[in-house]
Amino acid sequence: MKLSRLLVIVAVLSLVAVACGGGGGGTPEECEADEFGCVTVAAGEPIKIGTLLVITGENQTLGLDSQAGAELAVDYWGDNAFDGTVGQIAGHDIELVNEDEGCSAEGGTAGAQRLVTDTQIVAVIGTSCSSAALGVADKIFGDQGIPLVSPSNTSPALTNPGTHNPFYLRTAHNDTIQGAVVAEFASQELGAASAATIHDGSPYAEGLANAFAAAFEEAGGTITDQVSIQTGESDYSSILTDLATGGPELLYYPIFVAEGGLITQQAVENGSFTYLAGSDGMFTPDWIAAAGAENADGVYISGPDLSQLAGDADFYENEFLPAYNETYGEPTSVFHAHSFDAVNIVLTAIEAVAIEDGDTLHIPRTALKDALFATENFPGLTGTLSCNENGDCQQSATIGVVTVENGDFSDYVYSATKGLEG
Amino acid sequence: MTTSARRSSLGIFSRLPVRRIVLIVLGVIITVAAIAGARATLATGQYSGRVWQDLFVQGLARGSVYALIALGYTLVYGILLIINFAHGEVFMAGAFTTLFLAGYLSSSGFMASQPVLSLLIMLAFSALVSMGVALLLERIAYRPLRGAPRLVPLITAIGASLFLQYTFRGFYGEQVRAYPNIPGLTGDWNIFGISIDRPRVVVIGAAILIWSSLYVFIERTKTGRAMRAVGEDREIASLMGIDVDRVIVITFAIGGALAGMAGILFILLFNQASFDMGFVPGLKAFTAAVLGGIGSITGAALGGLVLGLIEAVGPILFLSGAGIPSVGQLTSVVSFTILVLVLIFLPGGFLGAPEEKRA
Amino acid sequence: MSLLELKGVSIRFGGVQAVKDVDFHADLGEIVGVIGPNGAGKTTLFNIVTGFYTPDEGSMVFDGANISGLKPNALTRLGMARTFQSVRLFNAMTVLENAMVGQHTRTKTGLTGALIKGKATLEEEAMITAKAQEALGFFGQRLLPRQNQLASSMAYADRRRLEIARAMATEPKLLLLDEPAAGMNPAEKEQLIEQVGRLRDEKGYSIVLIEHDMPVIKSVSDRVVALDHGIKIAEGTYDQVASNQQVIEAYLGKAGDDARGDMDDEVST
Amino acid sequence: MDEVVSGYGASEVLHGISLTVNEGETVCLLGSNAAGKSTTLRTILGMVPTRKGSVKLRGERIDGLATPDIVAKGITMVPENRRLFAKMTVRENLEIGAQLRDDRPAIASDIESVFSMFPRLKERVTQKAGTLSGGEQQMLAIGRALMAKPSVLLMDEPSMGLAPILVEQVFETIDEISKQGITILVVEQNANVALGIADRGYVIQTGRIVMKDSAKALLANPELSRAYLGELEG
Amino acid sequence: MRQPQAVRAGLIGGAVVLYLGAVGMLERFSERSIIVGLIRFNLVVMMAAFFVFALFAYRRATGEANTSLGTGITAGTVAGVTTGVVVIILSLLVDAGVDVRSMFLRISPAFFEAITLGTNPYLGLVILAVIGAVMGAAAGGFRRLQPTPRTIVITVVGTVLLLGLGARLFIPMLQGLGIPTAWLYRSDALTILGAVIVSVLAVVIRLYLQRKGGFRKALTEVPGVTPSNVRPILFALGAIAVLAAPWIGKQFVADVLGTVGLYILLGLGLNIVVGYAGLLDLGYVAFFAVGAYTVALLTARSSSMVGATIFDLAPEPLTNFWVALPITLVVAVVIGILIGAPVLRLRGDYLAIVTLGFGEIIRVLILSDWLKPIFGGPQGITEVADVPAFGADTNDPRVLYYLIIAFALISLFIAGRLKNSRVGRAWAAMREDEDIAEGMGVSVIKYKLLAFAMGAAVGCLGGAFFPAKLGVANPGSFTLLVSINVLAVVVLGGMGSIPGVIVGSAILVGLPELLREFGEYRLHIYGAILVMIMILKPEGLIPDRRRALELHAEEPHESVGPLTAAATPGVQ
Repeated sequence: MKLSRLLVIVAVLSLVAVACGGGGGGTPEECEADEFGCVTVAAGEPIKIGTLLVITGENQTLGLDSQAGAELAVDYWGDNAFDGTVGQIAGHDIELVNEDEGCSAEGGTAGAQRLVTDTQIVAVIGTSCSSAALGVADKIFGDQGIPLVSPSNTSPALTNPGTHNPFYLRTAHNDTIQGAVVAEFASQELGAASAATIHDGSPYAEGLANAFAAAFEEAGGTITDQVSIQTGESDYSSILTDLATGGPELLYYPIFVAEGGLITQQAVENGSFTYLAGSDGMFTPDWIAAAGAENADGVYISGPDLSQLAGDADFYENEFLPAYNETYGEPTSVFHAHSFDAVNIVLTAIEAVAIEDGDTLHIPRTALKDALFATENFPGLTGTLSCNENGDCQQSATIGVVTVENGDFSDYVYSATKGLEG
Repeated sequence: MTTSARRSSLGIFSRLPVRRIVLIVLGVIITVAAIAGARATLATGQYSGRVWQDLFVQGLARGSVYALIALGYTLVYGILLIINFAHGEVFMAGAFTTLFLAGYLSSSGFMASQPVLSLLIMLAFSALVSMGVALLLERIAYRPLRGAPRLVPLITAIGASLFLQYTFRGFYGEQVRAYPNIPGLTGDWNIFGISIDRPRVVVIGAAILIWSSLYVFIERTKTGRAMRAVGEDREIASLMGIDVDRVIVITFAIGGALAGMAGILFILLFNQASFDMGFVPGLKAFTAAVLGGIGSITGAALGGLVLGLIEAVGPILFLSGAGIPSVGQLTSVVSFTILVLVLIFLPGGFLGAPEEKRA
Repeated sequence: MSLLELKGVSIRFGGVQAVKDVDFHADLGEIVGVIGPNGAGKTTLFNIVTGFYTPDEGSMVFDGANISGLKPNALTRLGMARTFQSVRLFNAMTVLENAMVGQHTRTKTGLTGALIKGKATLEEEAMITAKAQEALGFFGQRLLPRQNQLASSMAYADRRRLEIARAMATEPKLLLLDEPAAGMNPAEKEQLIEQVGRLRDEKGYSIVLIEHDMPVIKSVSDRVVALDHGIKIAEGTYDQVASNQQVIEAYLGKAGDDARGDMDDEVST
Repeated sequence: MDEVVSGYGASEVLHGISLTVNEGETVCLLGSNAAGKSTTLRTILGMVPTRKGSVKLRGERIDGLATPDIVAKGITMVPENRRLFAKMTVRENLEIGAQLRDDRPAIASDIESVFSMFPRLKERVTQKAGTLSGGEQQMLAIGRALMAKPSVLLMDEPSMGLAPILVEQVFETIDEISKQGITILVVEQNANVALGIADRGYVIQTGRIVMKDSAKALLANPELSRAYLGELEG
Repeated sequence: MRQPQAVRAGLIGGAVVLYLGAVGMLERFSERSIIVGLIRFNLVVMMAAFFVFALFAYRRATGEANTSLGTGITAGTVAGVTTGVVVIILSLLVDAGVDVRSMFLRISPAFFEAITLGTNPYLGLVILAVIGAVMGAAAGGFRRLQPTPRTIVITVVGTVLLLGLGARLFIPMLQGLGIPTAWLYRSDALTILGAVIVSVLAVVIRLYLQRKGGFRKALTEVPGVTPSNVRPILFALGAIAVLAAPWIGKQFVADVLGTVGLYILLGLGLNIVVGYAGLLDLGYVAFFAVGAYTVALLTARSSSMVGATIFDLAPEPLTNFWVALPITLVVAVVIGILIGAPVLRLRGDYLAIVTLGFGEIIRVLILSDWLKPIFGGPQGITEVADVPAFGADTNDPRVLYYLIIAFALISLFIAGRLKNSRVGRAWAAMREDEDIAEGMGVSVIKYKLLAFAMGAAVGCLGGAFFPAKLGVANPGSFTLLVSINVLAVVVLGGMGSIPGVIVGSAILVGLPELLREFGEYRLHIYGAILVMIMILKPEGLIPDRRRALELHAEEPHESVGPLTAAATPGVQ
């Protein structure tokens, strides 16, 4: 029985392999002390950072842009040059592991669970959509002691003391700021006295609509109606007809591309609204295409004002953007800078807490989180970052408003910087 | 077991139509609630006649599109007794593909100089593309399954639906794309003193025209007669010398062409195309076809219009008075509730015969 | 004593008077033959009796109980069972399972029983199987050896037999057979005649059968009822009925009496 | 038709049937329920596939052809239970009978001749076929078949569900049609009437021909009475 | 050309390859290496297409062409040349400045690169033609191979593809077992050496088993295993594999298997409604949602729960999972009956659309602003408490996995018991012929409601674990696609078949999860597979014994019964 003998040999060999594979070296005290232990990066192995962004589906432009920002940050790290060489910490390459979050709670769960499978993941950059983070990805990573740093979540709920996960941070602004700026623009610049809002129920849209409504009423305006819509329908004309009965001057609908396009077009057709406004979910040429250029003309869109970056504008214009354009073409969203910053604060924190043990690197998880929350006056691309205990690292933000002219976004017609408190 | 024991085990329920009574009570409760809601809504005085009129026209317009798509379901169902679940994708295929033709017509300036002709060209092109997809579907997905249990073509149709959706996503991308505006189709027209949004007028008009042509075709031509004959009794139809396969192919072709034209009308209303644009209208049209009585051509038109009107008017009329927020979200709750009510009392929809037992 | 008693039963379908003012009765232990040309209303009468149709008029008493308005399942429970002109079996079930369904009203295992499968359930299941097999066994070696085959795979005559066996498994008092001899060859008919007799003699069923085959009717019936156009035109012994002029005309179509609505249609075919 | 074996699915219904119908003849095929009469007709028309044997029309094999092609060769059928297109009008039912023809004026005149044969139909020309009475439906079914201008007409139980007087009428009509030179094969249970108009007859039992003879001889044959009609006659 | 069938098959094959390119699959697949530096997935797919259509040409070919190598070579070459020529035309168009991409988005440089294997279109044509010819010849040769070499070829190709594609699954599994992987895998692809070693191993094992007459027989050679106890031993091995899977494959595997388990629960429930009782339910997701939301409402800590909003209680879970579960069952059964009751009289497609409607109604309601205070709107109910199990609260997917497996087993047991009981027979009778079933004494109304209720109960179990698994219940998880998925699981496995549900779930839910990296093509391929399986095997993969017999026995006599006659047109 030649064959069976071969089988036996194979079996023995694999047993030996199992026995040998189990061995390992000692661990430093810090790791023993850390509630979640350490990530141990063996010699020659990379330091793995996860990304959990929306990279497929109709909102993929948002996530791909952030992913590009993260990749550029890894490139820039260490050698301070966009040269295609991956940055290193203590001789270990930095590697990004990309997952998709599908812009939904479900997608966020699935993606997060795939990432936590890899125990080498040190920290995660994500998510793009607040719905993928809130109560889902933040919890899954938090339970494993993995910090989640979002470059584009803006929902206030994520950093509310009641709902904040201890391992969650973000370099994107909190939408209480954006809502306040849009309200200020509407009441002071446009002189609108009444407004209605539409949101699609996502934490992002709802948070923004509510923040706007609160600030608008505070500024003396009237909110005639606040409704939410079902995504996936085509005909919102009866909802708009209904809203129009309240007679609002401004219609604010901070939603995403597809529905944003339809509402724009049908609101123009309806003709009852003097001003239309949306926010960064629609701040992409895709939305103009979806709405039709004629309809989009004159609509106001808010978003982080990249021309007023509190950080190094010169670096952004002359180094970052050209590097971005070269590899990824025109930016499709406005969060690449936030993503660049997110990676940088993570890498800085890793550098700070990592314990070198010969060629092996130990990264204690809780210490890493604490280092991230201790980020103070970090000179980022989007401004000076200081993280508070709720995970908001943008203490103030500059939000700009653009309009659409001849099917293209105009320069900023309004811009304001506001702090998180008040 | 004694006779008396057997008899005693037969309660009063054996004879009383309890189920019917429950249903009638249910129907009455829902109807009363709807009326109360409508009264409350009207009592607020928030909605002027003008608003209702707008909603009505909006409903008619979307109902017209549903009706045309529903015709495709009904034609195929009438003949093969299968639900062509992929019909929404047939609709999408035409509308999405015509986008590129429209772009060309627009950029070449032809659309500006010949808007009506452009629209007709687009309708014809979209009809052709959809027809092609429908025929492929019939050939590849349905023909091998003739005579299989009914669930099998249903699953195939669902598979085909996904496959088509993602094929077009692969071809044209996942982004929503906007159609160029057709000159002359913005603004309102004044009809009988009522100003109506121009695209809606065109959509309603075109739908009526298309539906009537189909009706005449089915009722008056030899091929139409053959289609009806195959629908009633396939075997006897072949005995009359009718090539059943050919008639089925023609049916799919017509259904596809109608869906393609509906696609362009849909575009006139909503101006944008995407790979998943067919799913929701397809579902709605299917509902409309059942509501009107699946298998009936007039029923499809009626069902489409009624569904469109319910969707436009229903939520506001029945619900907003009850203080429910964002009634627009509840559109499908209202329409499906009405569908269930209709089917409880008219199991065959408005115009359909009750479904035959075991087809 | 009469087991089944119908008085003045009528039913219309649309514009068609399918059964009109029919009185009908079947006594305990009796075999009644129902004859009539195609479309005379025989099957409609069966459908009325077994609760598939609700008559527009008339009273129906079975085994001392008023049965008008009862559904078929209730009637089965009371002790009525039938077969169908065009054999209607549960084609995707085995022969044995078909017969086991017949036991449905005589057993009571519910959800809990089915799930827990306690002693009572097991006993009942064994009893169902035994009774079903007993019913199959009535036809000698025709059905029992094939009990695990699908019903649809059986030969035509066996499918007819299985239908009877399934009806027997309901433990009826009254068995209604709709053209049991259709499609059988002479030898099979002989067997059938003998079996119908045994059904009464051994099982004690009362039997009503619709049949076109006159020899069969002649050999088995105690009493014959002839229908034509939904109306009972004759009743009596086979010889009496067979010599009735109206019956002969109905069958052979010799013109004579006819004035009766030539527009009439017939629903059951 | 020669030694034809056919059936549905697993079950074989005809076990080798041979029968001949000569040009211009009226032949009747008798048999009890489920004997295979209808299957015979359906096999001729290709609705049931022929498994063995052959079906020939004027010496040309037609088994294996699709039904519409066989119909195009001049055979048509008046199906059992009429099976009209119930949701179509009387006129449409007649028109559809002429589906394979393109000569509009001739079709129109044929419709007229059907009406002259069945005046009742003319009164109801716009009525839906489903609303007709049984007799009218049978007339329409025959008329529909005639519209195809068949050379061979198959009739499946034309007397079914009809009152005696109507049965007489129907058979008179059949006789009339036969006199127009159309070859007729009629399947019947009602042997007396059928044999009354037929030239020859076959008796089929469980998928086999058990008797064949001229109509007169069959009528006189006591065997037939006993086997088929029972002793009702006596 | 003398072989029109071969040319035709080749043209179709070329069209298929171009299609795969035009929808972007080849480009996407080219990112995936099967063997490092040697074979990428796009090449595998193209070769497979050429091979399959060459085989197809043989199937269609008659006479001599059926055996000659020429047929395959012709078909393969035609396919390759077709692809190449079209690619050249496209590249010329692009060079001429025609904006192909404004319509066909994926006709990008990456498309050309993927389809020409990184060369230029002209060289690509040659390469494609050669590959086509080789694959065509291979197809012809393959047909002539003796069984043993054929087995070897299939084994090698299968092993390499499985291990190569499943790298992301197998690497953690191997590591979990403590087996070093560096020799086998490098950056998620097989090394050449690794591929050779595993191929040889696989062939050796396969041939060994074959010589022994199959796995079972081979097993009996092991000391202590006898033919009589081989079954229980196999069963035990299977059980160990199922239990050990999450420990070997880590969280990801547990997650995937847990999802498969959920779909087994849902499938078993729907199987009762559709497979046993014959009621076509397209809104089965309703029960999934009911289960999920009831558990979430009762065990969530978040502020959107009923207790906090309506009764003004502190944001604490009302109860724990194990108390919530029976309540959920009751709620689901009640809703099952409520949904079932109005539609009892509807049949077939009407039932389908109405149940679909109910599914949508429930989804929209939980999504709505109106009921947001209760159900939390689009974000749903978050912070659902963990399941207390084994003495601790846990959201460890492995524990949940075991719980789901346990409940799936219970449901398997229930489904099996029901099927072969008086109740199951009554359902089967009703499914076959409602009138006759009623005639046999089956109360159709009672048994229809019972089917809905049982289906709801089993389905809601799946739903109950869902929020426990995700930590959140939100409406995005309860779309029509879930209903369709479950129905596809049931039909694909074989209606009424219990093992079919397991296999269906594994194929339709498990496989796509494992191949998530091609996520954007998941539903695309899924759709194609549904169509293909339904056409090739309409009775399902593991058909219920009865159904299989029925489908193969063909329909018996088609007859219009006396009862249906009343509804048949032409009579009235």
